[in-house]
Parts: sequence; C-alpha cells; structure tokens
Amino acid sequence: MNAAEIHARLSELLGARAGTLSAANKDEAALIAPRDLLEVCRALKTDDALAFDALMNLGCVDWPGKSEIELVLHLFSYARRHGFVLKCRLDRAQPRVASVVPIWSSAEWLEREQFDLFGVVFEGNPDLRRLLMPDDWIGFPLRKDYEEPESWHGISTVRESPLDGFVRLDELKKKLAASRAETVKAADAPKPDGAP
Amino acid sequence: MSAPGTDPSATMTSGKEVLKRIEYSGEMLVNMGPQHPSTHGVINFLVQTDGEEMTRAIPEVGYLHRSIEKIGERCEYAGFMPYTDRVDYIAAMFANQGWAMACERLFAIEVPKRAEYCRVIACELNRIASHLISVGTMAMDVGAVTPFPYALREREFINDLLEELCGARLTYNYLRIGGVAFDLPDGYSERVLRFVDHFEKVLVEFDRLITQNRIFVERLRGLGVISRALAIDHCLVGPNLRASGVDWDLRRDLPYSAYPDFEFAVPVGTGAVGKTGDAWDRFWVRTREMQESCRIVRQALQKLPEGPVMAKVPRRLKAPEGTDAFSRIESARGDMQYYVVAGPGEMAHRLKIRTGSFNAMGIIEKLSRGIMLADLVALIASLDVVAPEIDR
Amino acid sequence: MSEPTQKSLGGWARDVSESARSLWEGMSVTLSYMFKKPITTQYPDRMPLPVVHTLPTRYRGFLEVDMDTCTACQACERACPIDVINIDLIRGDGVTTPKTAMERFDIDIGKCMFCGLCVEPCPTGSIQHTREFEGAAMAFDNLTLRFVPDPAKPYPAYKPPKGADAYPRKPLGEIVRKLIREWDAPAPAFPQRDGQTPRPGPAEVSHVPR
Amino acid sequence: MSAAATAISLSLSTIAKTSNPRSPEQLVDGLLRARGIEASSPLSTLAMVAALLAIAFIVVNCAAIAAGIFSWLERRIAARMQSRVGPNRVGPAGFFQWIADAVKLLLKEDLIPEGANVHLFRAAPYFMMVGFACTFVALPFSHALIAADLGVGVFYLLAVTAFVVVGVLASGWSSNSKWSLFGSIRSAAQIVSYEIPAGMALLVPVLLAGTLSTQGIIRAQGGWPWQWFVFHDPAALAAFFIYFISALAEGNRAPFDLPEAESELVAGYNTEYSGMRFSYFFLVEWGNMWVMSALATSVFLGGWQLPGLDAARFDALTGGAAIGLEIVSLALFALKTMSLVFVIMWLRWTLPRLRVDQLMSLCWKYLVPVSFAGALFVAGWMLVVRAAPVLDLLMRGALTALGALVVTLFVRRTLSNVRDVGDRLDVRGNW
Repeated sequence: MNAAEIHARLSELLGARAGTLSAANKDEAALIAPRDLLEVCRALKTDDALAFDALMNLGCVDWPGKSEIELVLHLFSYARRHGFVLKCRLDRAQPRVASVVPIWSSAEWLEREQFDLFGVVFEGNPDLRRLLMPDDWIGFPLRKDYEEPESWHGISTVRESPLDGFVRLDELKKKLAASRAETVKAADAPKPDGAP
Repeated sequence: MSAPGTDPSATMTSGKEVLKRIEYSGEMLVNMGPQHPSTHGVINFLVQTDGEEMTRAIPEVGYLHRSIEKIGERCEYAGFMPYTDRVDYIAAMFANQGWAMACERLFAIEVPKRAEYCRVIACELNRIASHLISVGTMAMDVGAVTPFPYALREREFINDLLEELCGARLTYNYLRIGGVAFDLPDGYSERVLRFVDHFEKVLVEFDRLITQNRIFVERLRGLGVISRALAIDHCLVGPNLRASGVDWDLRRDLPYSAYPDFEFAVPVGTGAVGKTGDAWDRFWVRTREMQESCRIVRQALQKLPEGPVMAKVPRRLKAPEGTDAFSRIESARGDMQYYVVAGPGEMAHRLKIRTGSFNAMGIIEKLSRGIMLADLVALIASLDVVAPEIDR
Repeated sequence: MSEPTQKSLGGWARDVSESARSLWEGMSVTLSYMFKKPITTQYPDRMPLPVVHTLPTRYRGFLEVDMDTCTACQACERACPIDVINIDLIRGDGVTTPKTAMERFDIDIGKCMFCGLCVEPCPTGSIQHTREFEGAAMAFDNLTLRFVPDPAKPYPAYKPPKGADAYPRKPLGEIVRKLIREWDAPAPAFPQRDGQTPRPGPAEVSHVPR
Repeated sequence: MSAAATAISLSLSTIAKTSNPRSPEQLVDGLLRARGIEASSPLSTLAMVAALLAIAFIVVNCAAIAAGIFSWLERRIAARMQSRVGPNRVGPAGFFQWIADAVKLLLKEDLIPEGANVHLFRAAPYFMMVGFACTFVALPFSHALIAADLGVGVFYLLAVTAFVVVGVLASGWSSNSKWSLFGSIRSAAQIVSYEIPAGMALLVPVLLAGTLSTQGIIRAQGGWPWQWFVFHDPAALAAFFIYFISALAEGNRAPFDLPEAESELVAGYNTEYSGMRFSYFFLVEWGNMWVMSALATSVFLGGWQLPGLDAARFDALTGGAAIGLEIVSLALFALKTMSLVFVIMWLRWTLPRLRVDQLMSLCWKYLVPVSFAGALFVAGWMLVVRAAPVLDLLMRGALTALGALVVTLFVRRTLSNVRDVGDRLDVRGNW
C-alpha cells in the first residue's frame, strides 16, 4: 500500500482523527493532532491491512519561529512491507504527548532520547530520564535557541584554537611598520613587495 | 531552557534514582563499564547480581555522545560527510551512504551507475570488515582470544584496499552527495578479487576454529533468545533481526543503490544449535553475511559499468525550508536511517540518525534477566553494539 | 541459564566425541599458524621499505600547499568543515604590488580531520594531502603549519596560464617535511596579541615529561 | 671462590662415588663423611640446616626462573599462533623480555586500594608462592635430581597445590573489589571440585606402581612409550586426560581461567594488584604449568626413564657415565614436560572459556564418574593381566599404535591447513 491508500484506510477507521495527508512530493506524512496520537498508532498497529509492527524512527524538529515542536514517527510494517510517516505538532512551551511505548517497545529509548535533547515529555514512558546527556545537565541541546554553557562541573566546554593566538596581520603590519620607522628612515618604510 | 514546563528537574529522575526504581532486594550491584574490557566502547551496565546469576543489567549510555546531530545542523550538507564517518567508525562507509542518499533524495540528484557500483563494492568490503570485528570480539568475549587477531588480520587487508580506494583506513569520507570521490584505481578489481578468494578460504578455517567449537556453541546456544515478535517490537535491525528468523534485508526487499543487479542470499537464523534467535544464531548470521558480501563484491566487479562517478551536483545545495527526506540503508549493524529536514540556507534544519545499535541497546535490559554474569558479555557482543553509534 | 537436562548415555558419548572433534579441528588450525610467517610487520625499523613509500597514492596524510601555484581562490578555506585553514588576502594595485597576495596561509594540522574536502575544489592542485603522517609533537603550536612564513612578505597569487591542464608542483611532501617540527621541539614563538600572556610552550608546562 | 670450587668438585665426586644419592640428606651426609665428620656431631646438624636452606633457595629460584621463562615462551607461542611476532627486542628472539618485565614490575609502585584488608592483601601473593614453591620439593627432575623423594610424594603434591587456593581467596576477598571477589569465589569452587577427579586420576598410576613416591612411580615404568603408564590400558589413558584437564582447572589455565576471566571479571582476583605482588600471581600461574606437566610426565609418561636403560642398571652406573646419563635423563624429562607445557599454552590460545555451570557439570558429570570407573577398571585389569600377561603386551602395543596414528593424522591435518589458505610453510620468518 502506498501512503495515500494507508491514509484512506486510516480515515476509514478513525474518520477526521486520521489527520491530513501532506502533498505528494516527498515522503507523504499524515499530520495528526497530538491527543489522537496514541489512538492513531494503535489503529495502525492493530488493523490487519495496515499492520505497522515496527516503529522505525521517532524524532522531533524544533521550529522556534512557529513556536512548535514537530514530532515525526516513521513506521514500517514487516508483515505488509510498507512504510508510513506520522507527524504531530506540539506546543513548544509545553511539549507533552502520550508515549507510544505500550504499542511499540522500541519507542522507549527513542522517546528517552527526544526527551533528553528536546524536552518533550512523553506521558506514560516507563523510564523517562536523560539518556545521552549527564543526569544533571540543564537545558535541551537540540533546541534551536539552546546555548552551550561555558563549563560543566568546572570543565571548560570551549577549546582554544592555535589559529586564534596569533596577532591579526594588519595589526602586526602596523606594528612592524612603526618599529621599522623608528629605526630606519621614512623613505625606507616597508612595502609589501610580493615574493619573499 | 525556554519554557517553565520543561524544567528537567520537574520531570526526570536522576541516575541515582535508578537504584530506587529497580526492585532492589540486597543483591550485589556492580558497575560493568565504562572501562570494562568487554563493553565494546564506553558503555556502562549497572549489573544487579546475585552471585553468578544476574537479576538484570541496566545500560547507561552517553559516554561517547559528540552531538553529531547538532553538528549536522551547523554544517553544510557536503561538509557534514566527514562527520558521518564518526557516527559508526567501524562501518563508516554505510554512514556515508546513508547521508549521501538522504541528501540525494532531498535534492533529487541522480547518481551515475558506476558510482553506485563503486559504493556497493566499498560498502560490502566495509561490511566484511565490520562483521569481522563483531565476530572476533564476540569470540574474545567468550574467552577465545585467537579468532580475534585472525579477524583483525583479514580486516587489515580490507583496510589496505579501502585505503587504496579513498586514502583513509577508518574514516573513509569516500562518498559524496551525487557519487563517490574517486574512481577505482588501476588494477583494483584484481586485488579485491584476490582478497575475496583468500577470504573465503579463511572463513572456512574460521568456522572450524570457532563457529563449530563445542565450548563456543555451548556458551551461546539458548542465550539471549529473541523471538520474532520481540525483535520486531523492539525494532531490532540487520543481522540481529535476521537471526530471529525474520527474512528481511533492505538490500533485497527495498532495493537501493545497485543492489537489484546482484544475486545474493539472505541468511536467516534457524536455531541450528539451540533456539532461533539465540546468540549463536546472531554470530552465525554474521559469518554467512560475510560470505554473501564476497559474492556481491565479485558480481559488482564483473558487471562494473563505464561512466562518470559523480553526478552533476549544483554548487550550492539548497532546498525549500522544511522539506524533509528519509533514507534507509542496510548497514553492517542493520537498518540505518537518516531523517533530514532542510533549513533556510545551505544547512540542514534538523538531522536525525537512527542506528542499529541504538535499538539493540534497548533490549538488553529485558534479555539480561536471569542470565549469568559471564553470559552478559556474550549477549552484548552478540548484539554487536558499537558505542559511537548509540550515542552519536 | 540452561536448565539441567537428563542425558542419555548416547548423548553423553556424543558430547565427548563432539568436544574431541572440535578440539581436533581448532587445535590443528592454531598449530598450523605456528608454521606460517606472521602477518604483522615491525614498525618502523624492520620494514623492507620506509612506511611512507608503502602507502597508496591517495593516502591522506598531512596537508601541504605549494604556494607557487596557489591562486588564492580560498576554495579550500570554504570547503573545510571545521575551519582548519586560514587565508588572509591583501589586494594591491596591480602595478607596484601584485593584485592579490596572501599574507597568511595557516593550516592547523592538530585539528584537521584529514577528510580531503579541501583538496577537491583546488583549481591547480596546490593544496594536496601528502603521505607524511608522523608528526607527534609536544606542543599544539608545532602542528600549525604556516605556509607564508613571514606575514610582512605576502605571497602573490599564482595566475594559471590559459588552457593549461597541468601545473608545476614541487614533489609531494617536500614542503611539509620541512615545516613539521620534531616532537620535542619547543613551540614556535608566534607573535601574540597585545595584552595577552603567551601560551606556555612545552618548556613551561611542568607536568609534561621531557 | 676456591672453596666453592672445592665443594662442587667434592660433591660431584661424591655423586660419582655414592652410586645413588637419593636425597640431599644422603648427599650432605656423604660430603660430611668425606671430610671425616660424624653424623652425630652438632656441626653435622648445622651443615644439614645450611644445606637445606641452600636447596630451598635453589628450588624457589628455579621455580621463579622457570616461570619467567615460560612467560616469554607463552608470549612467543601465542604470538606465532595468532600470526603475530611477539616480544623480540630484548635479547635474542626477545628471550630476556621476562627479565625486563620483572625489573619493570619491581620498580612499579605497590598500590593497595583503600578499604582493602591491608595485611591479608599483602600476604596473599606469598601464600600462593609458598604453595607453588613447595611442589618443587617432591618433583623429580632426573634420575637423582630431586629435592626430597618423599614416600607420600603424590599425596604431598596434591596437598600443597591446594594451598594456592588460599592465596587466591585471600587476595580476592581482601581487595575489597567486587570483581576480585567474584574471581576468588569462582576459583575456590573450581579448585575444590577439580581436586576430586585429579586425585582419582592419579590413583591409577599409584595403583599400577604400588607406591605414592614419585620416583617409585617413574621406576615402575620404562623408557619406551609402550612401557609408560599412559598406554597401559584405556582407563589409564583416560586417567591421563582427566588428570590433565583437572590440572588445567586447578592451575586456572584456559579454558578454565574463570577466576581471572579478563573479558568478564576485568582481571579476577588480581584486579587490584600492581607491581611485584601482581607478578607473583603470574609467576605462580606460569610456574604451575611446569608443576602440572612435570607431575603428568612423572606418573604417566615415564618421567626421566631412558629408553633401553633399566632403572636398576642406571642405579649401578658410576663415574662419568652416570653423570652423562643423568644429564640425558634430565633433558629427556625436560623435553617431555615442555611438550606438555606447550600443549597447555596451545589449548589456551585455541579454546573459548567455559561458563561456571558448565565447568561444574564437566567436573561432576563427566570427569568424576569416568575417573572412578577408570580406577575400578584398572584394578580389574591388573587382575586380568596377572592371569594372562600377554594381554598386557597386546594392550600396550595397541594403545601405543593408536597414539602414533592419532599424531600422524593430526600432523597431516595441520599441514593441509597450511596449504588450504594458500600460505607456504615458513618456520624461520620473522623471529
């Protein structure tokens, strides 16, 4: 089944809650309301014609301009050999959505990761704590407005570059010129004359 | 920190509270890792154990987190290619290909046929190299040291070949968006064929040394059995999934690149010595996959078409903001997925990498219940998790 | 954990014989390697050739710029994903001074990840990966290659002749070999910004074993 | 210097004169007699104590040096088997690597972890060293070279090797590390279990020889392979293998190296050790290879017995011939022992490690029943042989032929292995 057929079947089952299908240029995705997520997912998994038995990928996209965090789920069915994409838009200030762990176990770690990096709270995840970042890390690094702290527990997060240690060349040249002017007559002032 | 509702302290339990979460009843708690010799990189397992028999092992990851996804948002599309090498440094070619394919989809670039063949050859050689590390370390984790140097020796031959192809032994950066960086060098196919012939014999020897070894079989049979349903539910991918009896290979079932041109078998775990989906099956599937990779390499070299190795790629890669592309490739550790959302400029707005090891880690806690301490290292090794791929 | 199973006498005997067979096979494999030449080579002094000569031509070692053929197009600087290359240009009047000259061409090899992206856009093949790779150094500054040694003497940009498809280039590796300092050499005294304390060289860092 | 030279020449002449100085006691006695000192004088007692101390010094150093050399040997052999080169910089073929390592370990800081039981932590390596060095007392090296030919030799050896487990337990417990504790508990369970099949397997040669003395057991055999106890009957053959497996397990050698399983327990009971104390553990491990191989050689493989030379005729020899043949018998014994040591190393670099439950099931379900049945079978077979001596000859011949056949087939298999992967035979390259 292609995405349009899947969405048609989904609409048949859930009506308007199946959301809207995006334009057919790229991977078509169904945009659904966050509160319907669990129900839609359950329908996708349990319906025989759809039979999405695997949650392949679960990611968030931060859109600070639109003040929303987009949750993207890539589903796949080993039984029917077709894939589908679900999207839902969460409020960026209060990103909360139901966890899909009861439907697909693989969601547990994927949701933990997104919680860690975006601060999206997945209600119902049995073990929602930081996965990749240290437990006492403040902030959600993959948000667009995140600013990296300069140090963590006294460890600097900034590394100096050897290239920064140098004098800017125009300043150096001025200095060179000045120093030579003192010693040499003004007529002998250096001029950039090409090859060394 | 943008909004009050997302304060981490309000919603999350700290690592120390893991101890409260587990049903702790006086067993010994041991930290296995992050410097333990056989945790395959820096991973920590909080092992709750009653003598030799474990209650469970709770994986704690993140020690190798280099925020590659964030870097991907601050890097031009082409400039991100070297970073993908670091996603999975044991099989960097696949990480390259996943990124290249995601971008090619995003910008609708058609890759020349010869470039696809070059990609297949490089990737399959890399698959052999990666599986060699996997089976070698797995043998070492159950105590047989010698198969590991043998595996590394063969891997060195592949590294030499890949070095000749792209100039680096580990972080290849060989693929480009729209093709590959270099064509095959002169006389390359003869050297690859010589290696493949040699390697197939070595594989037989390797089987005799370790795969069929009685102690090895006894150690791994019936260990960490993952049923078909459990594997799919936990979204295991690649060899781990196939060992559980799921006959699924992206290269065959959702063909990409030049794979439709080749004939190869997809080894599936059958429970030859124990139950389908046990640790031995996972080991065995990897050894068979190396054989199949040899077959693919041979066919690719035979059918190699003429032509350019690089498509016409626009100087500035740009896509409308918000368009997204998704790519799936069959990496050495299974289905590797890149999800890229185009940003306003020449950079991605968001990049998500889903790797095989990440999913495999999620299942360890479930499988580790009630096995023995010595089995835990074999279990971890059999899932072939690679720390950089989990943390990225 | 395998649960205890009742074994028949036949199964018991099969266990023993299978163990003996796998022992036989495995031990014959390991013994056979006693009589083969080891695959490892001893780096660096017992190699038949210097290692540099055994590397393939595409090997990505230290970067090297032949300033005589550099067109100052800055394509490499733009291509570098991690800003390892730093080029400063000055524009002259084209009469008494060259039109374009480079005051600075620095490559921070200590940060370089040897991806080769800078080599690809170079129009004249001036920037190249060499096969040199031995450059352990005590100080990070030792790993910063300055291809314009004196900023006061800028290098004029090379103007490729029309229709040429090959450009004169010094032998690969010759330039960089001179620039790479010995691993225990003191850090070069690069000019410092005003009011900045100079970063300690290896002599001043007490914990570095000499 | 001259005094030492005199003493050596005197002792050599004494050896030549007294036809078989079975023990150092007799040797010292003979030396004193030659000087005209009576055995009852206090000077004699003093001399005896001094001689015993000297012998103890020699024994401990022999043990340490043997262990050191084995460490080099094992690394070279392991390297070759893994298609590597191994240590080859210090001395010819890297032979002095073990001395370099010992010097390095001596100079290293001796760390004691916080929270460790300091005294026990310090003492544990010595426990192990004592248990290990004591075994050298009753091990025969040649016809005459034995520190003390004890009447209860085999029993004594079994007793003192078990002392090693005290060191392992103490080191593991006192380290205050969970990995160490795992290792030591595993070791205790393992050594205690494998004592039983080892003891039962050693019962077979004891039955056949009718004595517990190691020299006595060797004397009951002959120089030719068919005169060895290992080819005496199928049960003795099985007993040899059972003893060998049990000895591997008792010596914590792969595939039974669970107490220090590096992929599971980091380094097991010696995780927290460093410097010289750490090296003691390894000294014991490598030295134990000699002990177990020497014991197996003595009781199953004919020990120092020279082919074609009866032990009684050997005793009767005097002068240069005695000394020459003594050296030959020493070399033969060493050769046999070294072959077994090689096999131990070879096994280690071939096999994966067993799991704890498999280790126990191997012991209790396989080795213990077979060793008991074997001991019974041997007792019965001895009765049969007494009734029909020709059966004895037939059985020995058949088993020796079988052994030769197995070795030939194995060599052919190995050679075909070399050919299979398209490599040439090359033993000389890159040493």
